[in-house]
Amino acid sequence: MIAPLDEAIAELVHDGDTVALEGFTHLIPVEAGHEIIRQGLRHLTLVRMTPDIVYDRMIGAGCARKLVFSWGGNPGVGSLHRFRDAVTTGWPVPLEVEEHSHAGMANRYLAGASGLPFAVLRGYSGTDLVGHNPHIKTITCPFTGQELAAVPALNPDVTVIHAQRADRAGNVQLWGIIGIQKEAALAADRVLVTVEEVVDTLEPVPGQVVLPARVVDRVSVVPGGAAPSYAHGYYERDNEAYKSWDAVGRDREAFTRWLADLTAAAPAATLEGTAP
Amino acid sequence: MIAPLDEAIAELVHDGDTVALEGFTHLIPVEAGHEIIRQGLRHLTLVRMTPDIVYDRMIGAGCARKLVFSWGGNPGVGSLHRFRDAVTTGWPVPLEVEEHSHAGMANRYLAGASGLPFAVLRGYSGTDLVGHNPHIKTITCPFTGQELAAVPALNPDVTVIHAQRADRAGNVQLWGIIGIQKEAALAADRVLVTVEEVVDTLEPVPGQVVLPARVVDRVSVVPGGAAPSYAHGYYERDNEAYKSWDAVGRDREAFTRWLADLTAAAPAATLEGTAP
Amino acid sequence: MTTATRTFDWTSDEIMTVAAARALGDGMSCFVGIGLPSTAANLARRTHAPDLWMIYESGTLGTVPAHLPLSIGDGVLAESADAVVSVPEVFNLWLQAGRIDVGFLGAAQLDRYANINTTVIGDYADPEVRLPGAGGAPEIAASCGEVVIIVRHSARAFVDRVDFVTSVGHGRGPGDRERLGLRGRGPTRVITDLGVLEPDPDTRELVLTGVHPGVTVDEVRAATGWDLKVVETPAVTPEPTAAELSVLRSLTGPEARR
Amino acid sequence: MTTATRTFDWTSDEIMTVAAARALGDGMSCFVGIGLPSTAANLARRTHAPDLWMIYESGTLGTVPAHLPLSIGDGVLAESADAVVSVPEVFNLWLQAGRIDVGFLGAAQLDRYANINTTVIGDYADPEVRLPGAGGAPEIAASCGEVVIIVRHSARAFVDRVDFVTSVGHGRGPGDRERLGLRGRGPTRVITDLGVLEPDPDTRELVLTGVHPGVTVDEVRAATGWDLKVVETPAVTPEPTAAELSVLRSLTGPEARR
Repeated sequence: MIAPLDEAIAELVHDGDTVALEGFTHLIPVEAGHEIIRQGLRHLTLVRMTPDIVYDRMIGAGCARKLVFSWGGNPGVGSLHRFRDAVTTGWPVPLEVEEHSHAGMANRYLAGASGLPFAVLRGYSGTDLVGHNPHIKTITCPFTGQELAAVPALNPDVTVIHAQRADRAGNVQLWGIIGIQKEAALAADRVLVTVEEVVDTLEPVPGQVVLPARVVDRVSVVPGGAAPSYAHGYYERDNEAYKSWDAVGRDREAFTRWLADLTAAAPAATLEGTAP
Repeated sequence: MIAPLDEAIAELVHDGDTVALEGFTHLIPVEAGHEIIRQGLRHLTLVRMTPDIVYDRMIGAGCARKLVFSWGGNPGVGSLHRFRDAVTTGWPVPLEVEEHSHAGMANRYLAGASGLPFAVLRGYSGTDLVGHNPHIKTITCPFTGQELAAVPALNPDVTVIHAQRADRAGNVQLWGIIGIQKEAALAADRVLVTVEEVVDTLEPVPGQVVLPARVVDRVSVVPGGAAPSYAHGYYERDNEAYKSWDAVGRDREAFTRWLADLTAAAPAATLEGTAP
Repeated sequence: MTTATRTFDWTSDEIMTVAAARALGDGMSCFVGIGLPSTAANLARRTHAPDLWMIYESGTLGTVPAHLPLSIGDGVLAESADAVVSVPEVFNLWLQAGRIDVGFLGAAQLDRYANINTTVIGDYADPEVRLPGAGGAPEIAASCGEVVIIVRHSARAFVDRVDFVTSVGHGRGPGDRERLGLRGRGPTRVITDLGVLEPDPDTRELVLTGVHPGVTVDEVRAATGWDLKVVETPAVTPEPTAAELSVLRSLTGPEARR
Repeated sequence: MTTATRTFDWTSDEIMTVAAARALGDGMSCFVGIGLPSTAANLARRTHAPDLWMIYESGTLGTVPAHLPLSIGDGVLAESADAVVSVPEVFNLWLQAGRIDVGFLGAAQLDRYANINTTVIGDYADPEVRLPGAGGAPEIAASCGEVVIIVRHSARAFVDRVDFVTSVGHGRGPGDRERLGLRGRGPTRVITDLGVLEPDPDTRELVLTGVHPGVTVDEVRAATGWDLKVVETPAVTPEPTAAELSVLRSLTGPEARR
């Protein structure tokens, strides 16, 4: 259950997988994304409601062939330049885009977690998202005749989330803004959770979500693994890191240097076993 | 916002209304049910996943013309004799029955709370519930062609629940087994919450559900209002009361005496203003 | 030569409960109905299956109750659970999603294809007996990996065809579950106070595969409302061990009542 | 005679934010987008609307942040909220259910019927500018009782027809929202750094109904990409009060940054 991050990624994530790294601004599994880059995974379909700098990095590193999302930006700063570059010029590889609204994505995960093939919502009506996304259809209420939107369930091969704590059995506890993590995890075939710490007993916390160990495949201890986003009760958002990413992401050369630095650095979890 | 129970019932519940008293074994709003009996309300459509002794009493008192439910029994004891009598002999008034499974009822409330006209579930397939309930239909997934069950949203005129606490503004807090209360309240046009106590500040409790005051119409302070069911952290289930109801409910005369005693007693909330 | 009638130091309800408990493997997830199934599941967890993961329809996941819950929503279930979730969540995200290995159900009436009736005896519009209704059972029977049914044996309960199909077992035979879109394998064992019935792999009809000690096949046939088929050599249920009986009685005996 | 140009002690962004804040009534529930809408809503709550009930798409209901949140999911939103719910719950049980009085949105491009584009400038398949996308806006625009839009005025932003309808305002005119099944009334006010636009009750086309002090109608026309209609006598926005400016600057000034 508890494994170093590099081993967990190698075991659970494979080329061509549909992978969701979730965390709605809070508890974003950034270090897991870096490890996916380091392991050179390719042809991934990346899924995330709010692709931000972690997906900008993964897209810039060439991990993704497709992005499924509802809002792609550097929150509070501006654009995701690697994402824009991939969409508009195909650098470093072309990126197919499937886009939804937040409500649509949330309901797709919820349907996936509920074992249903689709979800129904009041949404999308009149928008141009409908014409550009074959995964948005119409369904008629069998009781009232009303037309509503239907979206297919989303069932990632792997969902990766970051949480504050796990116990030794692999029960996971997170709190604060809880976002879409539970639904994204329960919708997936395989689940990896990076955590700030492993504790003997998960003392209950108001507002907590507990994911029982039987729906978790691997827990990796990665303190600070959500930075530069934040972990409620552990550390705050590093706004400077978001701002300074703008200059790096904007420039292919600066990004390429950043990427070389990242892949040169051994992952923290395996440092002790590595020769100098 | 905060009002005595008799006033709150008189304001919110009217003859002919569709009324849901919810609480899944835990936090059953029994005293509110008694007050509905005392006020002689009639022709109600009573909705509840698990009609137990509180609905047995309301049905025996002649409040209901219809019952919408998924499991009707005296939990751990046996049958609801007033319910059986109304269904099989029409005493004291005929009772129409619409029955679902728990999954169907839970999803009907959820759809009602979500502003959707219907819910989709994997359920009912092959059961005789389908043939006996026109509110169970089939719907086809527009993506996979799979057939699933559809049930209409449930939107009671009034939902009544019992909670541990409210603050003076009417924010409501409940915890322990949380059941279907949030969905039943959010599905309703009007919401009455009876509480064990009103406090200045709702200190967060692990596992809590908070209903913001803006979705609550009236809060009534009714300590012990869930007895003989229980209120987590306040009092335990009175199993003897459930057992002893069996003899009362089994016999029309014993029940009629019980009813006379109940209606003779003034509601606790108005006792002080009543002449001897 | 006549067989001497042996007296056992356990009751027929006790061996039924013990046999049902043994049907649960360690580490399984089990959706537990109240009453006999709850007793059996808690017995299993306290004997051979300490890692049995019990889920009740009140939303308590992975509960480890200190005493036998008196109702499906007893506070003791919430206090010890891995997580407590809402009723919609337990049905949609846990049961419907196919996460539960075994559903543990009772029945008022059961037929030769293990279809369950807990709704009415007689005609629906004008019933002889009005029963509690469906509860969580239809979807437990549909979505769990398999279903184990515990029910006391009698010709009134074991009928050729149930008056009302509340929860589908094997429908009217092979292929019916698949046709109906029911994803679990359905009832794999029916455990009674007389013995054990299992569906024939080809016909899906319930067949007597085992009897409890001291029970004859003829007794079981007499308590069954259809022409019960019997395997060539029915197994005899191993007697409850002293440990099983001791735990069972600590759960259900007067000292367990509060 | 020429009019002397007066110098104001506030910026055009500041009066835009103040005017937007004033659009929120006390006690209203408001679904708040990040950026300008969040600043305006927090300003309203600290001035004339202390009981404004703010809800952010991160699931924070009734939040009372001690400082301006830096992102939609800032921890300060969770710490002070009446309740924190999941993202599916905020969209399904709160927004979709029609519980929110006013949705407060920004826009990259806006057209004469107040349709919003936050997806692409240019062709979708080969865009000139790839924008962030929809986020929560399509359903906020559909389901809130009304929508207030805050956007800086420019001919690039205010176009005759948006390149991509991310969120529906008034479609192509009267009856379109009803036909599309959108339950809210749609955009009732567009507040810019130059003035205020409102839909004509008959045509649903945006009409200039107000200008900020010192702004001429011609300036607004020049910053609008269609032949902008103007009411007979546009109102002039009352200047920000000292109290409004003081609160606004405490929210956004350097001392508010952490």
